[in-house]
Amino acid sequence: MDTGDTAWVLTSAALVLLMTPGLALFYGGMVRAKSVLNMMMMSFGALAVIGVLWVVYGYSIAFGNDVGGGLLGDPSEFFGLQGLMSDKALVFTIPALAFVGFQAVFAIITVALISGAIADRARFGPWLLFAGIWATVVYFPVAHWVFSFDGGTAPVGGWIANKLAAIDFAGGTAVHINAGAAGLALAIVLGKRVGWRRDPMRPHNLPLVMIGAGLLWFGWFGFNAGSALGANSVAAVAWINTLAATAAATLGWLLVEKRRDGHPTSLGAASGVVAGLVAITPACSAVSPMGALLVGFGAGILCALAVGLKYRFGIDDSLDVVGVHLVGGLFGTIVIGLLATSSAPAGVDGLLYGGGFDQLWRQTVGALAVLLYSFVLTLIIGTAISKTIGFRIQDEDEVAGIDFTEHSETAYDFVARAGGAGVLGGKPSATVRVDAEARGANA
Amino acid sequence: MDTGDTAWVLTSAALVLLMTPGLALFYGGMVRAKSVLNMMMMSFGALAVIGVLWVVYGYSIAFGNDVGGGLLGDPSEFFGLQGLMSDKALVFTIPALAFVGFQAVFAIITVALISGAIADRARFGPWLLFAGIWATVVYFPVAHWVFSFDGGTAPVGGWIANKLAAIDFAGGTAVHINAGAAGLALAIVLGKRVGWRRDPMRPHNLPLVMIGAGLLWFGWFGFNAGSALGANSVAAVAWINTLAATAAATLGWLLVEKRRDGHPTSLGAASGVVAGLVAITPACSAVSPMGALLVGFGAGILCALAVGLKYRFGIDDSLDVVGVHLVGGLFGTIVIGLLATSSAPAGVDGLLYGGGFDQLWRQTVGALAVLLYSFVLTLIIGTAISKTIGFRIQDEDEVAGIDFTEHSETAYDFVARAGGAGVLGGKPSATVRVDAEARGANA
Amino acid sequence: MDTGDTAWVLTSAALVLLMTPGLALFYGGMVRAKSVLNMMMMSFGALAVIGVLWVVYGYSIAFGNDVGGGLLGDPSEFFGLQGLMSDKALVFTIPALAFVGFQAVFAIITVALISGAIADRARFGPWLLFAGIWATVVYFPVAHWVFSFDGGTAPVGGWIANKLAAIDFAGGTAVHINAGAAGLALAIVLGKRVGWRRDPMRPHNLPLVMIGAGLLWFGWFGFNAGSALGANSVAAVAWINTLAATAAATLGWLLVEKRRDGHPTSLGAASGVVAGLVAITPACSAVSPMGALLVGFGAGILCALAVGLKYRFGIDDSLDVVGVHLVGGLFGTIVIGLLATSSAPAGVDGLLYGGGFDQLWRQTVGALAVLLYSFVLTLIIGTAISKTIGFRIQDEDEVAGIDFTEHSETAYDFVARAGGAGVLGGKPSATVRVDAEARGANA
Amino acid sequence: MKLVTAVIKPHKWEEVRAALESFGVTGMTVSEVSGYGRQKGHTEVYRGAEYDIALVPKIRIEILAEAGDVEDVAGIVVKAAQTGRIGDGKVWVSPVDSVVRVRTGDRDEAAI
Amino acid sequence: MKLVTAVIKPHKWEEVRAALESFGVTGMTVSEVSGYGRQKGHTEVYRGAEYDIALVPKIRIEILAEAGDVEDVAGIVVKAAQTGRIGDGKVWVSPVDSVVRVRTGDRDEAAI
Amino acid sequence: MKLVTAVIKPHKWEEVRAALESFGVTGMTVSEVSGYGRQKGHTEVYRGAEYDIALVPKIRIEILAEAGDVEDVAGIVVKAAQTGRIGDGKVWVSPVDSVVRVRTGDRDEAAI
Ligand SMILES: Nc1ncnc2c1ncn2[C@@H]1O[C@H](COP(=O)(O)OP(=O)(O)O)[C@@H](O)[C@H]1O
Ligand SMILES: Nc1ncnc2c1ncn2[C@@H]1O[C@H](COP(=O)(O)OP(=O)(O)O)[C@@H](O)[C@H]1O
Ligand SMILES: Nc1ncnc2c1ncn2[C@@H]1O[C@H](COP(=O)(O)OP(=O)(O)O)[C@@H](O)[C@H]1O
Repeated sequence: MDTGDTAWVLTSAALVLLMTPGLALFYGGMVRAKSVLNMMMMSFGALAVIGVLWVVYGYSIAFGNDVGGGLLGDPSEFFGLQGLMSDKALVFTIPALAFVGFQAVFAIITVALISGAIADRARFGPWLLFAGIWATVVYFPVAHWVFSFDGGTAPVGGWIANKLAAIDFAGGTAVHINAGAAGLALAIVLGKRVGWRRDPMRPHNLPLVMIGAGLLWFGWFGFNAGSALGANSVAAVAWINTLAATAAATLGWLLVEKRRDGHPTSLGAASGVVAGLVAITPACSAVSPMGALLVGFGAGILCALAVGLKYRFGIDDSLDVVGVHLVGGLFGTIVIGLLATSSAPAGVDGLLYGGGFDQLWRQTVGALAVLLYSFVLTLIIGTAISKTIGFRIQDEDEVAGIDFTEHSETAYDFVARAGGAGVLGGKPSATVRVDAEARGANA
Repeated sequence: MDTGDTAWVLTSAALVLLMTPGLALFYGGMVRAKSVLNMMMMSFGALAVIGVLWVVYGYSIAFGNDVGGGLLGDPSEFFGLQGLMSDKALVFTIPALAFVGFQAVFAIITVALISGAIADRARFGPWLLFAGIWATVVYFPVAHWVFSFDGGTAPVGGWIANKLAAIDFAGGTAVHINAGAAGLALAIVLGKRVGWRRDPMRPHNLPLVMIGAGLLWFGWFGFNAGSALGANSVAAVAWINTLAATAAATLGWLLVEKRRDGHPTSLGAASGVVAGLVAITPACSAVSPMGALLVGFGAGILCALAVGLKYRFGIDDSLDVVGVHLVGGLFGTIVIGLLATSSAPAGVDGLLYGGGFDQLWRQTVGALAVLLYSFVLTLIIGTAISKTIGFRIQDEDEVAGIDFTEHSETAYDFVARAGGAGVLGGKPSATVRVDAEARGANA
Repeated sequence: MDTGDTAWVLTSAALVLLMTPGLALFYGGMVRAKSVLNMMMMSFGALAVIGVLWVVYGYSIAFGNDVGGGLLGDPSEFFGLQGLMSDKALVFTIPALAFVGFQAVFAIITVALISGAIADRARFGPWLLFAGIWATVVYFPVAHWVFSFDGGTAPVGGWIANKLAAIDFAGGTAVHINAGAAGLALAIVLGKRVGWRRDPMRPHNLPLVMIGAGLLWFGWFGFNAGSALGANSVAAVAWINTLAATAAATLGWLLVEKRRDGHPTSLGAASGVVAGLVAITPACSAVSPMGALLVGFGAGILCALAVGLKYRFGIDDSLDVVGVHLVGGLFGTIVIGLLATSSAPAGVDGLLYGGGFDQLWRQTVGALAVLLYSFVLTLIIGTAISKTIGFRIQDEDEVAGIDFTEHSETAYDFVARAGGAGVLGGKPSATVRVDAEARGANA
Repeated sequence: MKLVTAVIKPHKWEEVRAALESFGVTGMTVSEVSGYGRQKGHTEVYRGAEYDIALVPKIRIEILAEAGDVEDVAGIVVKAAQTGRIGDGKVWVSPVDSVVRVRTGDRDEAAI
Repeated sequence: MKLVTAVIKPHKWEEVRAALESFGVTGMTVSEVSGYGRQKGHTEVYRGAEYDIALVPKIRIEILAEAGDVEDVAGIVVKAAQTGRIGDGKVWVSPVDSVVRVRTGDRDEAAI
Repeated sequence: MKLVTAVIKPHKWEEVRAALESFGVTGMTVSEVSGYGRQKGHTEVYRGAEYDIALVPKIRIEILAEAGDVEDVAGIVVKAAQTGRIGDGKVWVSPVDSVVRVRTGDRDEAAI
């Protein structure tokens, strides 16, 4: 065991954990004030459900020994994380549970990402159910495909990592394409929000979006550089490429806005950061810093253009999970086939570095496999939930605001400021009536 | 010295430092808009006062060589942290000052936690005074009892750690029971807020609560896993148990809400996270990941039920320091006696693992000792301050809002948006009158 | 290579990265609601521009081999960070790119700091241009002077680090005096805001300021303790001194407020934290923890007094970049000449420790050199931009709000709460009109 | 001159505005208010404590109109704002002595 | 028909509402406003710069009532809102030509 | 008694207040409202989608005044609030039957 590597992975795991609350804020600021709490609850809920499942069987499905064709790990092998507390249980140079923790937060954030596609309209219970099923039948297997290397946590790992040998350093396919395709499917299943394209659904709190973007950015250095699973030069390359790509992507996005809309916006800057992060995620070990500038700049431009497509297709992918994560993830995964350089840690040359088409088709196959699998499975799960217990809230509840109807809360009450007792203000004149006895008794 | 261990402890110390601003936000969002600044100032003030005292004599009281019965360290030994800058001064495998820093932020957050019990009504000066006295006569000694192991920073340490051998990995007793009992005492001393149970005192900014919860969660991985004082498998176990417990606790809290109140809430999710964190704090080295799920789930349910008790007892523990920290801390500390497993790093078996009642009574004694000591001492200190310089603001100032009367500020001014010059809005029509000359002169 | 050192520097780099979003929030909360987005965009924009330039040639100018007199590194040596991906490329005990990343975020935050001086009135395009030019001709060279040690990244480094041997552990000169002097110059070039000293320009969101302060504080532990470039006792000393100084500085600032203005404020607490962080930045390896308390306390008092000076001089340094960063940076840099103790890692005795005037004049010369260079160059760059493409927005746009006129956004829309479709509220009655086709086509 | 004041449900604002515009009303002043009446508020729950929220959000519209138009204007608002469910609001007309347009100093009919 | 408008201190709202309800007033429209008058604002300080805050927060209540009830209604509000200290506010009555209930189209007395 | 109501541009508030104060008006009630009229709103863009913002922020001032002062008061507001550009707002006068000062119960002229 190497303490330096362990320190870095434990730190990275904490950084990635922070991304989920960060995402909650990023998403939460983008919706209307009447649905910010629900938006954040979808992320916190994902954390709760996937956190439990990962411990119970998720890790084992993803990283247990392969039980057939590189498609699935053995769910019983590490059931309940048994046997991993020993200081003998290592993954490479770090304690096994450090790796388990690091991978846990990947699973969580992937599920949380999907929620952006269905803002303002999903019942909370069915969302939790969806989260649990989706993680079980989509994320855990796909993580096995992509992240389980032969001889890592088990002798035989997943097909994309080992047989196809597509490069996905930190999850362009398993996380972003996966979540993006699922978001697309779920937006289709749930349908458009009441008043979409008619009512103004502009972000209610852009500083909140910026807080979220800042925390995502910060956490993503754990996501990417932590994926080296050690404190070494690979991690350093991933770190610097992450910075380069996000800087360039922000410029790219703002440039598109300036040309197309007349003004560069703060939402654009935040979105550009995320687009850059998404695209460099699979590629950060495979390109040079100058290559990372290109990857980022390209992703910034591409995603800025892509977010308009939903209007053309009439799909209310509310917070652009497709435009940012699916498009950015595809771009970042496939561009490795072009811009990979053997001087980078991954040691592979892409088309433009004389490596021919070999890596390019591997990347493309890997990307499309995950896209299709996730899209189809999500359609099925989502439809099943819709048709049985129902997935969407009532239209009138949507108009009234999902925060109140699903969670019996409202996000803000700024009025109590100077007056007496929070008397007024959108949500005013509350007469508190606390029946603790009664309630205590029946609880 | 081990650089990996040092890296992890330095990182953890920074993570725990962040918890205090995180707590400020968590608490700040829960009060009314007219007292959010004061709420945050109690945390920032604790940071300032305890930060100074810790350097001057706090560390020495907690970690100096015992001066009698395991109750107190020698205040002169490390007065002003003398002699600890040398690269020869180590605590286990890390520089002594890294350990000093890590423990400093524990002291700070513990004091800050108490402030939740006395929201909206404490004079700021007396609060700072209380913070200083309380840390000196309660926290520093109790930290000695619990965290000072024989042969660690000094030959002889505290009684709970060494003689009683209760397990408290990261501070269930020293931090949470301690702060919870103090909060209870202080809420009694200060009395209820004007209009309590009559006026609506609902959270004014739930997204702020969620930001705070997110940062607390993140920082708590340093709190728990950092308590291993090294980057090793113990830290990894603590890390994964922290994740498992919080996920399960969130589910537990939301379940209670769903059954009892009809809806799972975002405040409930945030509270569940914190309840889980509190309960797993002492236990994270002693239980298995499956055990951690139980600890968390139990804490989530228990604390969700406990927060209603204050209405029954008529004690205005405003932000549920008792319901969450005292109850959660007790549960987490005592449950070790049941769920500890010798396969976990602490190496002890609890009742349910065939270890008998031995550990259970040790845990119980440790927990009650800290509870009683903290409660009684806090009653005395609080009453003394109340009777002498006074602890509470005037009722009319409470109605007008403590932010303005204690800090001459108001938290928000959203109006200047589109108009001219911040003309209006709750706090409007300000004619700035800056007498810098005059003020400069007399300063 | 040492994995522990690498883990700590990678972590620290991420922490410092977070400081720029943190600063965006800290600054953003302090302006009026109609310019918060622009304020944040100046930080995000700095991140984008400097992130790209650093990769392309900035690092090389700062850390390439000296090309004359200790003034400038060779821009071609590490152009595009060539040759640094290899696991053989080390800086001391860490991968070269870890060092590159750590220094990158220093460059970024320094530029972002300047923006506080010109709140509410700078055109966004010219700001980005200024950022790029200023970094190129001011920051990159000054970083070379101060941070490039002979035999570190190159045989010959900068004049302040090597010839003058002034102590600046983490950037009191290169970052704070540099940014502070630039802020002063730019505030003069751009002139006062419309209505300055007449209209109330009070902070629109103090909780946002506190979030920012919290994140800055957290990140600053990476800034200071990370500057040890390893996980060792030097880092631990820097860590603890950073805590000590900020605690004392907060008390100092609040004391001044209490005496002068009658009340300690939350903005004062946040400002005190930052003042302490600024002052201890250069000194944290040179003073003892008790010395750090003095440095912090002095900085808190001094900066609290200094922020009033702008009214006396009639310079609209809007967010007190001078009062906090220039004054705090000067104090912290020069006080080393008094309070340095050879028992601290820097191993130098200041005047009060019997070291005579030697270090004092070195500190003073270093500080003044950076101050003058930055002030003059910034005046020139700023004036050039002003006279050519123009730097300031129209007065009427300033009154209408720069967020809308420069970015076509508004920060908040709290109204959609309970009603139908975000109908009203400062920014109301939006009829969304999404011409995606048209726009898609011409894009 | 008359002043027509309408208190309506927030989500009806867009329809009311559009209806008034087709009729030729080009100016009005709008504010957010809270209503108290037959339509009951609702209950929120925070950490197990229930809060009755008695007031419901409403939009208040003020329209200065010539006396002759007043019946029409009020009628249009009523029609556009109606959902038939409790809480639809009120429209009332009150007398105005005089009106001035600030920009020009034009008075009464010429001012609106 | 008459309109009673009251501008009161915010923390008196609950008492006023309760008093009106016992009298039988079941509807009203409420808004947040700022008052300027004898009651002076206050001073806030940010980084040593003082800001005079001239306006004080008030609650504005509008009650449509039958002409015969108006004196009673105004009296009830005055009584419930009174603290005896400067800044208690004003209550005024103004004429209303007609009232319509949006939901039903009921007019005047039937509308309130 | 009369009520003067003015809807003006927000950044004119300070001037209007000062002008009224010199005339001797010491009390008024102020609120934030949104205006709809000749002055057009603007367009915002979020992720490439345009939003037309139709309403513009305004300040609404209510001044209770003796009938004899009303013309002067209205005139003062008009003068102080005028910029000459579209959107300057309206000032209107309406009748008031009675006014009470809550603190004292003083009525009408004595109440303001
Ligand atoms: N007497 C009144 N005076 C002023 N406003 C009233 C009065 N009665 C009702 N309102 C307003 O009209 C709104 C709708 O009234 P409500 O009684 O709930 O339903 P409805 O008008 O459909 O019977 C209320 O929310 C309130 O704003
Ligand atoms: N002439 C007026 N016109 C309209 N509102 C007024 C007038 N004078 C006072 N007010 C309102 O009444 C409130 C209380 O008035 P103030 O003069 O402060 O105290 P008091 O009424 O007790 O003498 C003010 O804040 C303002 O909202
Ligand atoms: N008929 C009306 N009734 C009530 N308020 C009106 C009316 N017409 C205009 N207003 C108010 O006056 C403001 C200015 O009117 P507008 O038509 O934009 O400019 P102007 O008065 O300069 O011609 C509007 O924003 C609105 O608040």
